[in-house]
Amino acid sequence: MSLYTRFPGGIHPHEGMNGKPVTAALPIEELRQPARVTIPLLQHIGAPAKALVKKGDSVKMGQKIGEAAGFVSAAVHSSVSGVVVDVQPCVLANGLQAECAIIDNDFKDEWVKRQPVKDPEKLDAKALSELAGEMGLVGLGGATFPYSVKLMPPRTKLDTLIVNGAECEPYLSADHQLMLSKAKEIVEGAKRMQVAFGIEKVYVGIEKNKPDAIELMTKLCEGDPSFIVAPVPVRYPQGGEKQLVYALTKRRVKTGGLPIDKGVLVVNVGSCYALYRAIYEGTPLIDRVVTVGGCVKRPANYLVRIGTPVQWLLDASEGLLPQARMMIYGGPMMGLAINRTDIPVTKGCSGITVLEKKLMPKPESSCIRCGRCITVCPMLLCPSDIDKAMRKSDFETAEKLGAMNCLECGACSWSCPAKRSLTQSCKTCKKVITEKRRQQRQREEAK
Amino acid sequence: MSSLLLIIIAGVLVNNLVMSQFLGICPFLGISKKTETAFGMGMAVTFVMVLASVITYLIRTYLLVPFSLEYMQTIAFILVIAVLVQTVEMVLKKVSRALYQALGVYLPLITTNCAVLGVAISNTTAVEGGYDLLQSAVNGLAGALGFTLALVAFAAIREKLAMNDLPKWMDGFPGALIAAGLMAVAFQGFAGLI
Amino acid sequence: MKKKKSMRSVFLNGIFGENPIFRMLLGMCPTLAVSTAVFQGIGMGLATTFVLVFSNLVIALLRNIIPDKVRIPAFIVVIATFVTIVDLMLKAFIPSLSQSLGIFIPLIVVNCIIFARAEAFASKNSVLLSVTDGLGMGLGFTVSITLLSACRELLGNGTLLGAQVMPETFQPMAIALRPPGGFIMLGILLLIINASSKAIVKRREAKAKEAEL
Amino acid sequence: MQKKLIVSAAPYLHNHAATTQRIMLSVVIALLPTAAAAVWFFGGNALMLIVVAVVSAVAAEYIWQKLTHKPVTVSDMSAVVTGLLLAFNLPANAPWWLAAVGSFLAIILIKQLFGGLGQNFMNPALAARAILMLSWTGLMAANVLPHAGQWAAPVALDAVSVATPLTHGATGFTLWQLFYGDVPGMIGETCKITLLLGGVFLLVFRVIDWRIPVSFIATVAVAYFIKTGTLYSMESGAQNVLYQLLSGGLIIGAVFMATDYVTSPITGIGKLIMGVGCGVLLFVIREFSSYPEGCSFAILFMNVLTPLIDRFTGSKPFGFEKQENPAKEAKA
Repeated sequence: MSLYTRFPGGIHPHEGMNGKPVTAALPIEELRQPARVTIPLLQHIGAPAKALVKKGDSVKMGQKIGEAAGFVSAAVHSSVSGVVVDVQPCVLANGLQAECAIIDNDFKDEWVKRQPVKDPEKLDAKALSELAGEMGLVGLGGATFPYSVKLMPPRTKLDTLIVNGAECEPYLSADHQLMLSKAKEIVEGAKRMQVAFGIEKVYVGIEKNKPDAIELMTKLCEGDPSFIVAPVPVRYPQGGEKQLVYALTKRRVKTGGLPIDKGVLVVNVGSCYALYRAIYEGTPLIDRVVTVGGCVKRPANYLVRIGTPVQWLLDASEGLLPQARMMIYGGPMMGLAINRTDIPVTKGCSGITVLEKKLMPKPESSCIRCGRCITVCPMLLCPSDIDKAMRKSDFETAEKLGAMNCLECGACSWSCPAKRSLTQSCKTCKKVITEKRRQQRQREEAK
Repeated sequence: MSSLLLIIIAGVLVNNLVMSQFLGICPFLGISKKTETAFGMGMAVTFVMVLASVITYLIRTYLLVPFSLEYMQTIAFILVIAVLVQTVEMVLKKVSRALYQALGVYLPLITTNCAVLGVAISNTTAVEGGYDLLQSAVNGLAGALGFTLALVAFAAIREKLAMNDLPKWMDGFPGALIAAGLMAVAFQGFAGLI
Repeated sequence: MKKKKSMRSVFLNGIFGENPIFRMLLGMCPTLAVSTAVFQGIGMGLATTFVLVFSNLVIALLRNIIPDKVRIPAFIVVIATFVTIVDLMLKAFIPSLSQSLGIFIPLIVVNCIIFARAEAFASKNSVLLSVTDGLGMGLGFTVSITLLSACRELLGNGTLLGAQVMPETFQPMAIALRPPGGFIMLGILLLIINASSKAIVKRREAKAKEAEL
Repeated sequence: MQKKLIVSAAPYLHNHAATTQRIMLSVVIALLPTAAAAVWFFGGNALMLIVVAVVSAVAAEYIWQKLTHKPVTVSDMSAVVTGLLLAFNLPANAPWWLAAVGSFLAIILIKQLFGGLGQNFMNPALAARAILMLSWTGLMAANVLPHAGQWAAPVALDAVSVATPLTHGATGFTLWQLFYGDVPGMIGETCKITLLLGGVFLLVFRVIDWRIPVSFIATVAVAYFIKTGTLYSMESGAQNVLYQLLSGGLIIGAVFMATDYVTSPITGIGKLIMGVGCGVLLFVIREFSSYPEGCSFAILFMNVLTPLIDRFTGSKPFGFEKQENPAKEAKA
């Protein structure tokens, strides 16, 4: 019996070799720097940053090389010191090209002048948001939503802050290990937000499969009655914003809405830590923890400079095992399969997961309407119907069925006995419907 | 009272107009692609069928029989129904805008819906000497409800079939007819219920 | 651009091109209801043909007299008159058929074929052509309904026109005579006709292509 | 080395323990004890019917898919399930061709014509059985006394005419006999022990949902309790309830037929509606119709209504609020 509310749906995915039980026990090691980093100017949701450097410029570590371009956008900083080789489009994990700054490392690690905040206790929401923008902070849970927008003074009063340490994605242990090594800093970062927004209650949501992290956090929060460490049940996607908010506060985030509408701010532990460093050290976001798990010789949790190519991580892990068949940028449920290793690690990359042959997808067959996808959908959708509508290009029906609410968590595809790619269908529907809405808005504006 | 209940059960399930009497097949096949329209059609038919049952009863009892014009029944009934549909349309337009918008488009199609004339005629032949006024009205209502049930269920099935990948030559009417046949199999379970 | 219609093409159109049952799906109610025996099928077909021919005749005759506004009630009256004639004649001369066709004789009034031909053809064409059209459509209807009833009678009773056709060991499939059988049998016939006509069109196209090459 | 890496769409983990084939296989396993019971009670002819029905169902699927140039999917075992269920719904003295015709109807007319597995809107075995029943009512009458353990019926088949437990006025079967299966009936519906065993197996392995069988059986129980309990006494009411629950095809229907994924509602509430609807219809048909047993027709009728039920029981997305303004949402 858990103290916390059970969110609807959810699954318990099985892992292959070197899954969470293995990676969770691996302390963070700082990865050797690569000789060259490729730093994409688009590492967040929104508009790509505008380049501030050009070929031949020498840059220092932490120097801003890309400036936020627009409201929803984030700054980008150099993760090494050295010389800009070029600014050119490179392929990213999603297979699309984006402008990247390629920097040759001089291994001097010369910092740009960093300026800690003078009066951290007095930071208000506006200052926090400005600082986050300056430091290139984005949500590190995977959504990479710019924090300059997320931390803006809200229209509604916030009363709850949730520090998201659930880390429900299989294989990944980056947040887990970060909590173990930087617990104090995470709590400090959270406190700054608590003060800035005048929040009464702070929950630290951690899945029960991380007892050491729960223990450590509980100890740290003992003195502060407003901080509650909440061990939540292990169920994917427990770490989804809406799911965690519901589990801890019983508030249902409105469809198409954000937790903020319900007075809740959800922040990933990694982001808390990044915020702490931005405040107390003046350090921008130039590195992150990445789990390399699955079918590699030596799984590990690395502290990686942004822009390091995937190959560098694999080399550090002594390469793939012979039965490796699929490499995933991120976790196996929501990540992206990649087949090239020159792709750089970005702010949103929480892991590199390599899956073995035996986990490979089987061919799809007809839907037998077993209803498993409906039982597991955390958003209470009917993925099989959305899938059927998508296959008939009937996006109107898909929209009526609520396709836009899909979290893309992958629970439906995971559970489908006919192995249909339901999640992918929902994603396609979302894309098409978004595009349609955009066009309609444009038409209306044209009028 | 129980005889009325029997008429209702018979009309809706046992002698379902569409599924066992083959009346109203044209709208059944034609207006069953969307559940909403099917329901609208069903409601419009219900409205007209009850009225038609009552009025044809009155016409027959107070006009045709006294003047021994029974052989004119077909002509009289079809004219009455045609006029009735027109009148209903006009009255609805005047009285209730909302109802007119909901049912209006279906009304003109009802004139040639043989279920209405079929029920009107069967009111006169169902029992020796025909149903009385109340029985006729109830029979009209039951028949129409049965028609609506079959039509709406069929429309939902066809919506489902539209999402399937049927063999090419099953598209459209062949598939619809075979589906209707299987539906009729299910309705056969009520045979002899009364 | 009005094409001149030959009587032959108008006649054949009713049987093949716009066959009321298999092509236009008109008059489904009587088709399904009475096609349990070939005798009934033919009876229904001929009765409908009679009404079709005469209503087409009268409507074509009156087509320039009837004002447009009241044409629908006028058509109904004309059709209903002939239906009443058929009804009374059957009752007098073939009471057994009248009994078995029952309610579907008066319901010829609302048979969409007749109304559709009156509206679409007879009110726009000459008397002779209209009569030919009525004959063609009626025959098309009769042939189709006879075909359907032959299938149903054969499967459901093992007989044709009442004569035992199937071998003694054949166990008749009674469902063919029941409502579900009607729907399914018509569906299957339609399916076969659709599939084969598509195949024919395909072959013709292929031949035409070959000829081009 | 990188060439052999596969790229596909997320998620990359799948529940390989759940496949269509495994689901069907577990249904077959759940049905096997009943098949054994059928052979035990009804002898060689029952075995012959089961074999013919299964073989012709698989053959029909194979031939159809070959003829229409579709991928052959007989290995998913769904045709086996259909064949077994159809055989279970035949009387012990049915001729072999009845099983074959039934299987062909089930697979081709009811399933494949509508697109194959998962796309038919009626339970193939049940609809085929209903068609057989409407076509050859005499041959489908279950009037053979069980002859436990004997290969052939001790009495010439056509000489036997017995009342099934549901024929009006028939008594003389104890509850134990009904439960154990020593009563006349369709070959697969008499032995309630094995059927319930199969049902428990399916429930435990989460192949079927509890909602349909429970609500179905409960509705029938309540209906009969009210009927006999008010007419006579509570005691006779309870006894009659048990008698009715164990008679006819209720158990096989509730456990194996009404729970067919393809033809039952997909949502939880829909499943409850389906169960209650089946129960009410079964009661009505048993009590008032000319057929002694109404389980198949009750389920078929609910199959017809299933798309409608699905439409009206579709759940609202998590966090859906009524006053939501879609135009506003689109702007956000």
